[in-house]
Amino acid sequence: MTAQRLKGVIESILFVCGESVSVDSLATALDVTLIQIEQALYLLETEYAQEGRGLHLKRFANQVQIASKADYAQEVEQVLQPAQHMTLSQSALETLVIIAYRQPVTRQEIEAVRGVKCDYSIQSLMQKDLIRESGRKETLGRPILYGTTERFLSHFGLKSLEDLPVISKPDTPPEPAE
Amino acid sequence: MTAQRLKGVIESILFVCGESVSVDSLATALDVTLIQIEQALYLLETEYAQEGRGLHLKRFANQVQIASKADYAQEVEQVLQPAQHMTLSQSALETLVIIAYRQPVTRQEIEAVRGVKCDYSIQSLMQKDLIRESGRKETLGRPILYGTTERFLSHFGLKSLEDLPVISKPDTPPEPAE
Amino acid sequence: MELVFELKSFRGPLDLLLHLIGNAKIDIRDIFVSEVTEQYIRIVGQSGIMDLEEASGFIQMAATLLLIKSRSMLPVLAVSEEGDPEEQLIRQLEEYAYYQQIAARMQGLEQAASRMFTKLPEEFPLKPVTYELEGLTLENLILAFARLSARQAENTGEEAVQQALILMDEHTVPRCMAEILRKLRKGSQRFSSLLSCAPTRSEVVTLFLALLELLKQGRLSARQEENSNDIILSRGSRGLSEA
Repeated sequence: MTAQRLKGVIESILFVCGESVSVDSLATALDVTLIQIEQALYLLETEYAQEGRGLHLKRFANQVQIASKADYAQEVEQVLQPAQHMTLSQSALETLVIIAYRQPVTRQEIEAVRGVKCDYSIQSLMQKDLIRESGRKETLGRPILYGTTERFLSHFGLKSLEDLPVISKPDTPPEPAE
Repeated sequence: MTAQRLKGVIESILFVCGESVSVDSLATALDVTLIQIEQALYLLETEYAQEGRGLHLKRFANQVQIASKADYAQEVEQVLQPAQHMTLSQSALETLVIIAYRQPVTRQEIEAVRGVKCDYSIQSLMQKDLIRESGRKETLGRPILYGTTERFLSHFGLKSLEDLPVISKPDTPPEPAE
Repeated sequence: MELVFELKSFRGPLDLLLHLIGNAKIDIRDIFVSEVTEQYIRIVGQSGIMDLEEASGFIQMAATLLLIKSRSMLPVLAVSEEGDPEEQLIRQLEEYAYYQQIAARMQGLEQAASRMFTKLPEEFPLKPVTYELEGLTLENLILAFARLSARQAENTGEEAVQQALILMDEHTVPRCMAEILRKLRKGSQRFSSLLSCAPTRSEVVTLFLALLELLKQGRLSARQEENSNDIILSRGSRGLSEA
């Protein structure tokens, strides 16, 4: 058996096996020397280290096993568990805008601007990790204050909230109806 | 992503998945074009064809899967006892061939060719996911039409139905007895 | 010739016939000028007891072969509508032989494919599902802001006008009643045409109250084609003299 063929055969065996195989059993079954096996494994390991390969040769004790390359775990995960796509409703988007520009802000204050109840939008934005509770307002009832999250910044590619585009605000924001 | 990295990533994914993966889902999950995926698969396929590699890229329908190289089956079997693929009985094979070449086809049409009842073969082929119901024939009784599955292609190592062996056909097929 | 055939080893009568044709090394088209059909009838006759369901196909074929044989001994009969049974059987045999050949090739492919082993999926630890938001861009954010601002400006504007009008107390019910009757002298009017070009909420409400009062008094009639359509007003039964 040529060194090349031996390398191919070993790859074949390790692939089908899935689990680890002892170097000795490879040498015995294929009727070659341990040195030949070691040489083939060395070649295989070197090849696997290249960028264009997605496999990795695991060596431990006298055992050898093929595994996937750790560097590509993220991409593997993208295929096995693709990100769920979702869109924001117009009302959630409006609520998010108010929170982004006025944070920290209470639900009542948001509702005063939008003129409608915002419980559902707030809940939905919380679920999507775009906003979070940032404290309590020290007024009657100590209402929850909302602010944006890190994910909000990263989603829009913003370094900080100061990078939010400046929009001319309406002159007089209405007071919340409390 | 470089073409090399894409190739490595795909190898990693196919290794982890074990089962076949659709080309589309690779393109979607990795956010690259189908052409980039095809190029990477072509490179992988070419590399696998070398003696020093023990793997084989199975392509069928829109699917892709890594398998061990057929040339090295004997050595693999020396070390491991891999689960043998089921092989089909002669009757089932005849029924399957008629379905493959004449699809979509009804049970009555198959029986007209074979000259025997085919209920049992059809049932068994359905169970093995080699054939599927592909609709109803718009004739009296609306009989079920059968066609082959992606698994059929994989089972015979075919890329597509166009790869079915060609033999010069007799002039006129017999009419089904209805 | 002491060949013993086990019918069970054949996949139906066509398979047996093709087997005999193969043994006799003849072309399918020569089946009726050979010994094959007699052989077939003899084999089926000697086979003894077997599963009736399996046997019926073989026996039916034997009957067909006998029919064809007897026809050949008689003077030529008119060809029936179903066509020549001899020609039909030959065609069927050829078709079946064709698929048998393919099946043999496919068996080769099946064996080759079975030499390629696949592996089970790896156990791969997965993180919780991530959500990717679509259509959420800075542009959309700014648009939402603009929409919000526009709506706010509208609301505050309306309130301001309303306040001013209330102060002036321009719209009272009696005044509006007089105004409606005056306009109706020219003929039927739409409710909307009675309103000023920028009606405030109080104007609309007062005018509508006036309208209801006039209707109650029977001094005008109103109709509306459909919900939310404009109301059309015309002079009522008591006329306009009193106005």
